[in-house]
Amino acid sequence: MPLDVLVEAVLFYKATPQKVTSLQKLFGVEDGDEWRAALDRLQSRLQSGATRLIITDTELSLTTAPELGEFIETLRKSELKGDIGKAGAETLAIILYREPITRAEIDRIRGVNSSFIIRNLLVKGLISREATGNTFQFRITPELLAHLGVSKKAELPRFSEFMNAIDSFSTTPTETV
Amino acid sequence: MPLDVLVEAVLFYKATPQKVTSLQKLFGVEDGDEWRAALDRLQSRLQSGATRLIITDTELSLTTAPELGEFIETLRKSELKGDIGKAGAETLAIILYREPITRAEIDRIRGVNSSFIIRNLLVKGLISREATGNTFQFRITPELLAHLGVSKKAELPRFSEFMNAIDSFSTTPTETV
Amino acid sequence: MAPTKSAFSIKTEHFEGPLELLIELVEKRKLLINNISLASVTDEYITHVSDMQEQSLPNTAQFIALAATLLLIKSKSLLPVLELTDEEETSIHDLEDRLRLYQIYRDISGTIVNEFGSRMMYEPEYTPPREPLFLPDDFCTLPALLEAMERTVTNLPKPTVKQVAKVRATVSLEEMMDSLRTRIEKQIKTSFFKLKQEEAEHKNVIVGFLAILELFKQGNLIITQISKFEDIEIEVDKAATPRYY
Repeated sequence: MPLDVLVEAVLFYKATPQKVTSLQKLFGVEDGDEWRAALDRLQSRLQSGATRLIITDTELSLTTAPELGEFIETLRKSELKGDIGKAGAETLAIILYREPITRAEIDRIRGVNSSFIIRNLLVKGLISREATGNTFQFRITPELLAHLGVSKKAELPRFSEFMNAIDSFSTTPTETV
Repeated sequence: MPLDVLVEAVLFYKATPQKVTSLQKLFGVEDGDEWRAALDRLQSRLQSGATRLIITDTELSLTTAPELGEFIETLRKSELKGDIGKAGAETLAIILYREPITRAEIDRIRGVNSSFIIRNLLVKGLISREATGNTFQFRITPELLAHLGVSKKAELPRFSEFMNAIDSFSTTPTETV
Repeated sequence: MAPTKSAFSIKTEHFEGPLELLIELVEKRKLLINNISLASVTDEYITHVSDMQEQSLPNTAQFIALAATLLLIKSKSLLPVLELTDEEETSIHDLEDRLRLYQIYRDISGTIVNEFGSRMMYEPEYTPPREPLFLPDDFCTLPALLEAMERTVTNLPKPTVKQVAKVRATVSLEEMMDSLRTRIEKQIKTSFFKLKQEEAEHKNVIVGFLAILELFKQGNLIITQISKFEDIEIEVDKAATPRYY
């Protein structure tokens, strides 16, 4: 069975985002060309159907296509949406373009303590955290991309333009306000 | 959106067999050529992937391909193996002390999204789920209660201390995202 | 440069952080981020912060800290002969950079607000398995669950009472301005070097100095600096007629 079909099978069966590393381990594949080619094949094969593959740095997930969003909404009993607010969107913007990132770095960019906002984003499943040493690093989740209607973050409007603009600041001094 | 894609979307999203008559009603289609053509299209499109359309006289469903049967069985067994982990134990403890409890409340107490952990606890028969209105509530299964030897909630160690800690946290205004 | 009417209209708005307020003021005037634009919004910024101070809003300390840098920028623009230390130059440069970076993230967050939830991609609905299983492990004992509960309760977020105390401990801009005014009036003539010696904390020197600048701007002081590296002499202008350097 081709790798792309096997990956699809796991994602379909589990029906929830899966860690890239555990999938690679399951199939005995390295994080290389073979893996990326399989994801590419899966992504393009799904294109003509109802499902889409969401890819983050660490996770994969199978969801309905963004064009079907309104239709699926009519099938749902409960409302899911809700607003994320200014501070939430700002924090997500930073994590999207700078993941993995610590809270201290987020605080520095925003110039304000972000612990409440981060907790709320974690509760909503829009970001995840991983322990590295004695601090946490934050990443985006497939759920966040699902809310934004894109399969990869590079598909976000003006992604590379914003990325370039941010990169030009990568040597910013570390003094705090 | 073509009819075959819409049918696939419902079957994928609902993840359970759907009545043919209610699908036809949903799409305003008669049980005729158009309907059969859509199912044919869906069936042949899925052929190259991991899922198959199952058609009975009264129901449609989406399943993994029969060739993947053995593979899926190993997946199922491995997910039953591993232990629930620290995060699983925390979630289980919260449910034990606070049942019946919604996922939103569990998430709020833990400060992270618990959906994956809750699924794992459900699969292992440690908790059960019941629908109340638009949401679900979770309880410890009678089997686990018996296993723990708990007959009355108030007899749980430090019951009121933990309840107070969580209650006072619940009334603390937390900023919304 | 007196606060305009529009300065009061933004006062009611809630700003979570100082950069958010600052960028709002700069963008409102359709300005680019540089020392000229920052100097021009300083008054309005300070009006807002003193208003926050009155309401004892959280995070005010952070707003005041940034106000010190802003006032530094403004004083340099009012008093070009003013020599800034390397540290001060750096903090000004940093502020501009951080503000520009923050502005990019603000633009991104605008697109996120637009996209969020508008084209949702849905995971399948979850249906619990039907076959009845019961697979308890080592975590499924009362002692293990008790330990897990302890951990959970310990990790609950603490209420944010401490922040209020932090705000109180910080020097307020007005306090500094007032004490300076009386001191200057008493001494008639003082110098910045003297002020600097009297203030142990560098931050207070900045705030104190800028308070003087503020008085100067309002026309209540005469400031003289003989040459670039000389001391700055300050005296109260009894006639209180505006005099500019």
